Amino acid sequence: MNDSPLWPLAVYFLLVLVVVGGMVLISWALGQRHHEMATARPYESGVARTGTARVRLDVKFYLNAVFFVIFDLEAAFVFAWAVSVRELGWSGFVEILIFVGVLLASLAYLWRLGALDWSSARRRPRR
Amino acid sequence: MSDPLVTLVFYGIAAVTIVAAIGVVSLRNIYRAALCLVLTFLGVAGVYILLNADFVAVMQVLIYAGAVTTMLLFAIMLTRSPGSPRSNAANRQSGLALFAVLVLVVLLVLALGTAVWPQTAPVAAQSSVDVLAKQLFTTYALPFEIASVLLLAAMVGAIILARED
Amino acid sequence: MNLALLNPEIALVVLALFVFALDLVWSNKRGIGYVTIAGLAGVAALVAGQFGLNTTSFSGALIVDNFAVFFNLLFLGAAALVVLAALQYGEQFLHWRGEFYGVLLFATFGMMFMASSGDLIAIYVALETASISLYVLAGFRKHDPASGEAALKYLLLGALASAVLLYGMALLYGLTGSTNLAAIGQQIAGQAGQPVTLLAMTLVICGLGFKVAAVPFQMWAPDVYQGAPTPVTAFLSVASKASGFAVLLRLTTSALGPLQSDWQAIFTALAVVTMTVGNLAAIPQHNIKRLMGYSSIAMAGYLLVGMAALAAGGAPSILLFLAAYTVTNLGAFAAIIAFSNATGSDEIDDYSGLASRSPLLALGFGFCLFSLIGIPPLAGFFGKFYVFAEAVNRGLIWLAVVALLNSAVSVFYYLRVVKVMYLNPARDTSPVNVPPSLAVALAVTAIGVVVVGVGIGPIMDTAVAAAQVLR
Amino acid sequence: MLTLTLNHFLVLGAILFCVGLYGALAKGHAVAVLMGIELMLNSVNITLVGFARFLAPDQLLGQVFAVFVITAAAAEAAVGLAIVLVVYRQRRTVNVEEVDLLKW
Repeated sequence: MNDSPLWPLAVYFLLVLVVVGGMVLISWALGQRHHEMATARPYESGVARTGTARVRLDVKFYLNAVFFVIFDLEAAFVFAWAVSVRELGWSGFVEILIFVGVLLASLAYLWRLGALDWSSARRRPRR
Repeated sequence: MSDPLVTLVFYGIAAVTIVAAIGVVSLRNIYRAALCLVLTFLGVAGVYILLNADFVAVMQVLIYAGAVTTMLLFAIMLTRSPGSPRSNAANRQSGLALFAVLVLVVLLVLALGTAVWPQTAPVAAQSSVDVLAKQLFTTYALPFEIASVLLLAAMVGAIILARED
Repeated sequence: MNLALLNPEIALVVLALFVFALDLVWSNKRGIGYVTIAGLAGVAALVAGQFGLNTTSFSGALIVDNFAVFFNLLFLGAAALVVLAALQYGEQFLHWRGEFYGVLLFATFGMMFMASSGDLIAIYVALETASISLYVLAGFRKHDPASGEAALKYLLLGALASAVLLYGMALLYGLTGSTNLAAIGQQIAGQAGQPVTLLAMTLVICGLGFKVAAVPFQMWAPDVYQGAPTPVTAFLSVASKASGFAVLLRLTTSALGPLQSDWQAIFTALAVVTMTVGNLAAIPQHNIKRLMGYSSIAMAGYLLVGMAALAAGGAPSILLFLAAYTVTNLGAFAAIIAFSNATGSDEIDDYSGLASRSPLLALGFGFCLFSLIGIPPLAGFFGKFYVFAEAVNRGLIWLAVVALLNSAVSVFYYLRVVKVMYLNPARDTSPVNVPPSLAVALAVTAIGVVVVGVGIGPIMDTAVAAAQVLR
Repeated sequence: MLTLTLNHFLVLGAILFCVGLYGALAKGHAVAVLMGIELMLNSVNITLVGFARFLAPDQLLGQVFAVFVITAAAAEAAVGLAIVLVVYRQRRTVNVEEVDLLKW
């Protein structure tokens, strides 16, 4: 265990709780409350909504989340390598090169597939 | 690990984690369940920090609390069925499931309660990223390279399945 | 660290990437299939070159020995035959073929490492690679609700099983302080008396029991077998099962060796239930793919008899059984694919009068069914014979008797299919055309069924050589 | 009680594993089942990292294992949720009990 004392962290944590809780409480106590027709609507002072909010999202959002996960993981591994790059030497370099190379190949594949194009116009119909 | 304050912090984090986990499996609304899952992930990251596992904690926050949760929320939004408030209801086998879990609890109490682990002398703490990176790129180079193919297969598979054509 | 030992696996990844690249630029999907088969043959040649090379590398994470070579050849052969069978699997059933072959190669890659890993972490990562690819393959027919359902059930239960497996692995690591199988084997003896050791072992066996579809972790198998595209079902029933047994064999002999009496009891119990449930549930089935699903559960049961009887030198019978079963089952599935291509049906009743509609197809399918029953001198007979004999040698005579009784039950449902094909009058008398690639696949496997049976001597020698490295 | 021991972390992991197992077995929504499985994987990671800290703090094998578990779990979730999307497109439902064209 690190020998640096933990109590400053605990104090900091408590302070955060107090400040945030205090802000919420004070605004709740001091603020005005009213219940009119427009209050419950989203964007009280904005544009009136058109249609339902429950439209179906494009699956591209999901695919982008997947790409984010995969490349996030890659970044984490590269970070681990970068921390001890000197000690790992050339063998470590070769290993990370293979790792990145495989994922680079997949990136190239995505690109060619058109999975990175946001508009559907340029996607190639494939069977 | 003898600092009572650390122990106190552990109990706090553990309590939050367990309560949030129970929320994941008991809340009626699946959005709220997913948000409880984020809280669980963050609590687990806190546990890792208490265990000196800083790199694992960073990965936990980056991958689990950040990316995986985003994916989960998108998937929930893309598959919502109209007008069903009890989106996270239990299935018909929940009684059976509870029984199975209780059996496991008994087994775990019996097993972990009596377990004697091979103890080694505690070693002075050091930054875990150094050691971990060395292990990752020397002893565990093989699984590391297999993991790149794992990620490739997962990404290609997800595209094949999810795209609409 | 010796990268040259990884040549086959590296070649396989390069092949997969090449297939994906080719798929983008070449519209001749059948051509891509041939390229895949040729590439698999090349990789198999590289693997075969490693025979007799018993060495470890990557700090013990990679084991290149005859055992690994045996299983890797089995996976590669199964993959090649599945690609061959998928070449002319109806155009209406399967789109995106280039990607299909690519993902199949990823699954094969994962399985190869499952058989040649000597480290818990490597085994887990390899198992996940194979599983994830198989989930995708099961759901490959995106416009068929049955395929999606199969993928969902396989995924949810598979992910649950790997979580259970992982908890067992974590406890094993805690008990021994190592993830290397050999090192675990040295340390675990000192922990043998603890309940937690038993729990860890049980969790690991449960997780892998799912992979091989052992009762009570079999509930996914019939649904997934029925819903998945038929070439994928074929691959699941042979390669996925074999990879599960490869890991089980490595784990039990090296890491859990000192606990032999404990896992022997577990495998005995699992074997009895698995055989019985699989065979009894197969009787009322009317869909051929579902029938094969229950049949594969029963086969897992026979293999578990082999695991229960696994003493020093007992593994060859399991390897022989796996080889015989792989050839036989792939042949049966080639016939099923050919039939559903022509008629669009997997119902057993529709097989009526197949003998007059396509004599060769009925003959080939019949051969495979007889081999599954275990009629001498076909491959299946020798598989069962050696496994049951091993059980008798180990004093598990009652287990062998149970297995024989189960075999007798299985005669009923296999012969029913044969009877439907040969004795029932055809409702539709139009001939069933078997496309050439499927005919080749069926011929290769049917010949294999006979050759394995007749030339059992040298094949047994190979199996003995492969199993020698265990312990 | 006031000294943190290995058992503290093992018990926390075991509790999370049981809660996750209940979620995976008892939930109807396919995504909820996956969330239960994620809980189980997290509990395994706590167990692994706990062992790494208390048994062999100089090797950190448990931490390496946990890193690979996180990697595989994320990949599994990516493919799993894609399968959920496919099933939703086919059926307009992701309730595992309503997905029963093939009998269980």
